Amino acid sequence: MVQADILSQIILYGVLTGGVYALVAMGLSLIFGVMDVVNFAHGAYLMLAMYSSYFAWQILGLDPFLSILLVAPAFFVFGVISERLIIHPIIDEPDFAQIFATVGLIWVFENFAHYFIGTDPKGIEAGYGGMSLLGVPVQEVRVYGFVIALLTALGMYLLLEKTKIGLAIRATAQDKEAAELMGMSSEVVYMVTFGLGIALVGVAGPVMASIYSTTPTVGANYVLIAFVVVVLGGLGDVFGVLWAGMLIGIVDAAVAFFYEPTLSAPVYYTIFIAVLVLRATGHLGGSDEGLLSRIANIASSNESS
Amino acid sequence: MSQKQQTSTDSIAGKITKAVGKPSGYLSLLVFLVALALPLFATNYILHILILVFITGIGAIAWNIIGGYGGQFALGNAVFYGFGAYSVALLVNNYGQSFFVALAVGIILSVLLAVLVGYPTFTLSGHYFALATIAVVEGMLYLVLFFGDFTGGAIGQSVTPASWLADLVGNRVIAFYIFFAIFGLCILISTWVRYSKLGYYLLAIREDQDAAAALGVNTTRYKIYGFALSAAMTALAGGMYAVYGTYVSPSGAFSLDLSIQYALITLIGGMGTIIGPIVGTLFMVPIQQYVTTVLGGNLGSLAYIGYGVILIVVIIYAPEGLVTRLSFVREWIDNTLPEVK
Amino acid sequence: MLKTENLTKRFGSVVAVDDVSIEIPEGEITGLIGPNGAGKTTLFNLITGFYTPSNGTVTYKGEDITNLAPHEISKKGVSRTFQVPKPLNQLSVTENVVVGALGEGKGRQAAMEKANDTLDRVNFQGDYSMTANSLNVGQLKRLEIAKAVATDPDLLMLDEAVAGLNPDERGKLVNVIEKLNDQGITILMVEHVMEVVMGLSNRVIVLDEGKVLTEGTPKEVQNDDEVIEVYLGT
Amino acid sequence: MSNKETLLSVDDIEVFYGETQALFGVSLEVYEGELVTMIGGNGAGKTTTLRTISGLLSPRVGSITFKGDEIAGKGPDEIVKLGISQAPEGRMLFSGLTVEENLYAGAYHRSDDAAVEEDLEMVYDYFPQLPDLLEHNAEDLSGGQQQMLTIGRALMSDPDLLLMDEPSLGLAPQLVQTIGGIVEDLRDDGQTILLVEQNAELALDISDRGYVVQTGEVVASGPTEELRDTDAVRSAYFGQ
Repeated sequence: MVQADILSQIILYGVLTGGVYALVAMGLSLIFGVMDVVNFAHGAYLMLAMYSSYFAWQILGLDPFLSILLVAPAFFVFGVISERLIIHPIIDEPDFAQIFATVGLIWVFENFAHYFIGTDPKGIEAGYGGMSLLGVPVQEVRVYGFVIALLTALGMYLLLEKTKIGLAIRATAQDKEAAELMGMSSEVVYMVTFGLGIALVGVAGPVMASIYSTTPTVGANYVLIAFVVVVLGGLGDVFGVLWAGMLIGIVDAAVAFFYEPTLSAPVYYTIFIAVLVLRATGHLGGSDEGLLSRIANIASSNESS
Repeated sequence: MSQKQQTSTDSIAGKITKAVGKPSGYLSLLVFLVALALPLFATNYILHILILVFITGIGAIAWNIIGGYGGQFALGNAVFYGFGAYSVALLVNNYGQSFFVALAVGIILSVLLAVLVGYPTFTLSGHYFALATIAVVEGMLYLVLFFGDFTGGAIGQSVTPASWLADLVGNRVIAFYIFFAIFGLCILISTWVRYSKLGYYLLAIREDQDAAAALGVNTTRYKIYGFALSAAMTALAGGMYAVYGTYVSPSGAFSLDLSIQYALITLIGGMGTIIGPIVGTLFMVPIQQYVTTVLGGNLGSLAYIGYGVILIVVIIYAPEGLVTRLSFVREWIDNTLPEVK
Repeated sequence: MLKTENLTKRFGSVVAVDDVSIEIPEGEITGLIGPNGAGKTTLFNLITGFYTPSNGTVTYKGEDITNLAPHEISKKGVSRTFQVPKPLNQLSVTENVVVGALGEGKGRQAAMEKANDTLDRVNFQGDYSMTANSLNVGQLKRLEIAKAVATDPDLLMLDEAVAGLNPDERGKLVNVIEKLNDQGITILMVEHVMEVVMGLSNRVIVLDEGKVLTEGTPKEVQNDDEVIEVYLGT
Repeated sequence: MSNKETLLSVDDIEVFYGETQALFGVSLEVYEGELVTMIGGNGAGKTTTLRTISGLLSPRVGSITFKGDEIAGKGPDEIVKLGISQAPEGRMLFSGLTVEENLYAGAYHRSDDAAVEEDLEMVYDYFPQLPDLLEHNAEDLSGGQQQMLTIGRALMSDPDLLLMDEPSLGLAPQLVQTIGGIVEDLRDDGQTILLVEQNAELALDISDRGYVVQTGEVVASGPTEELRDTDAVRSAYFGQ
């Protein structure tokens, strides 16, 4: 029998880690949902954002959480430029063009880091310690990271729901032609969407860098988790992604506790493929809908009937 | 009308004579003969590079069947390479099985895995198949690490094949001919597939699944056939490499980079063409070998930045690959040099 | 030959095909017309297995084919064309048709011959060894029909076969359709160009808002008050 | 009629989908304040013409001038800013967005917030059902309500020229009459409209002038009372 305090510890760790996973997945979900582009290079952007925060700390002595104010806007611009140069020319091309182009970006970014920075892990020591949360000892950075994830989710929600550009983004995601008939330039919307998606990586990077150490290939470890989270949470669904992130975080923590950390990756890849199987056999709704919201729908319709 | 029919119903032998008669045909034959004679004057190092070309080429040809003919973006084909390599390593080393049994097991396991992955994902859009194949290769990498007692863990393990086999592949000249023959066999299989029912069906599926289904093509089944064949050939490459390289490691075998390489090589050469993966391999592998072994370390990563840029530029400006772009070379040769009867 | 009974397809709250029961008699050309949004394409997709009906059955030669997959229905002898032709661009005209001809487990050689014969049957104008990406619209439309005919259908379903053609090419394609019908292929065609439907069809079925409004000979349909009403309004 | 200013002039346009030609030289004019209709059977090219005017398609040959300026080749987002908005066929609503959001989407390119609010009230006047539905998603509306939202959304851009594609499509007879009445009201309030309809009777009843199209060409045109008597209308639909 698992003791209650161990269980609460696993859940707390899982939720905190999962919030950060969700932060990584949010941009991916936004880009996939609005543009129907799978950004395989998402992890590579994350890696660059982690290094950016590391160097901001090392050179400027900037606290990693403060460096978000610098890194996120810079990555917005970085995203806009990437969209113009690479995504825009192939937006109407078949799937494989997007897959290859973003895979090409991975090689460029990873080897750029490899050549100019090297492979030794870089960690930020910003002087954060431990604290006690609900009686469980945790690292401060994880708690702050989680808070930032929540704030970012809220900010994204408000941006999408309450602003004009948010309306244009959501309208374009629903029907690109109709949005153009309303005067919403899909070129601009795609530029902003990709910029925002990469800006979200610019938020996630410093948070990740404050918790984990950075290497040129660190992104690959998290991009697949992010895909699992997106498939579970839904495309362009900010809170769905948040919930899914926490769920994966708990699974991650539980597997690591009861078995071994190396096994958690195979476990969520299995979840990922299981979700795909469910979808293939028609047990999941529309392709934009996440598994969680689907379950919620089924649950609520069962209640009402 | 009768003339039209004649050209398309010519016997295969007639076609071959005709193809060889053309300048590009007899020049290719010449290249083939030179290749056969290579061990007479090439150094062991050049033979080694060529053997690597053959091994990688088999993987690229295999990828072209599902990715090029079928248009299904497998990005985890290294998992089959890994199955082939590890089956040979583990069964030969730990269980004293013969190489051929071990290789067969690797191939069978790969086919089973291909069916298992393909069946649920082939009904979804292309993105999901690509993602699922990545998940499989990454997940398998972790499993190999997790079961380290059995697999040798991160360090991998060396392979000690039976002495007769070790002697054969230890001799570079003999190894060259063996791998050349298998490479040739794979080219023949790929050519045969292209003009078989499977090939036509895969091409039809790539172009438009609904239209293919309306013509009586069971699209899921033929995609699985294509994927399974691709898996089997890739496992063959992995198993062969295990005895040639006498060493297998998880990062070398279950590698996302290797999976992407297969696709990149085929893209550079021309996706969906018979010759694309062959030309792509001949072009890319020697360059890569030069870059990683001669330039090494840091300069190597500089070269990979170059690859990434090439990949992006090719995708944006020449998505049909280099072979199609270079077809004017063949036309020029055919037009300038005389034909032979 | 083909019969639908109470066939219904709902998309959410929209009923695209509503309780449609029709019969396609063997050997005839049946026209399927109706204003935009009447459910013609949905009905095509239901019959050929691309959609699963919400209700009702499709019977072909006395056999229930309601829940079969598209490729299975094709194998039974029901073949269709698509409104927008999507050829295999890098392949020759013959090779495009081969995909349809390979179905019966014949060898490649036999399939190639059959593909060429089929191209003759539809009076394909031009060199069969041309790659498909160099074809004009008229050739593409015939290639599309040839692909479907190469599967040896007993029932051929044409989706706007003459759309986008000029009157001259249209006339030639009408001859091809008549010829195929003379050779024993039953035809069901969705067509917007009225002179073509009215000229070719033995019988015309009119759909409106997912329901069968009326059916009859072209003459009867053209003079039917209800048909005039749905087309011209009241 | 012709002493009014020409607002839109479509001159001999040819339009292709890939290699397939859809329009074989369509010309038409719309004067300020007019309600002009384009009628014809399925596949005649009516929707293609409207999509080309809105910039979703580009003509390969021919020109389109709006208020004297060439607009052929401009993007749809630019054209709506110049003053042409469209209530498209099949409604093309943002189905997962609320009614209110759909309406504001129509006013997306405007920055005159006060006028936008006034126009919103105007739309509510034309369609009194909409204010009660503001929080509903567009996909949950009935067909008639969706059509009203489509027209309302197009009006929210404050267009000089309103393009309407088959507003009667899929609606019950009384609703068709209601929509027809609203189209007339709009014209009477000074809105210039180019109306595409398959329901020729309705269109000819309410419009000032009409064009009859058949397989990508204009086969007859003139004041509606003259068109009503011609055989061209009947033959355009039935090919006699």
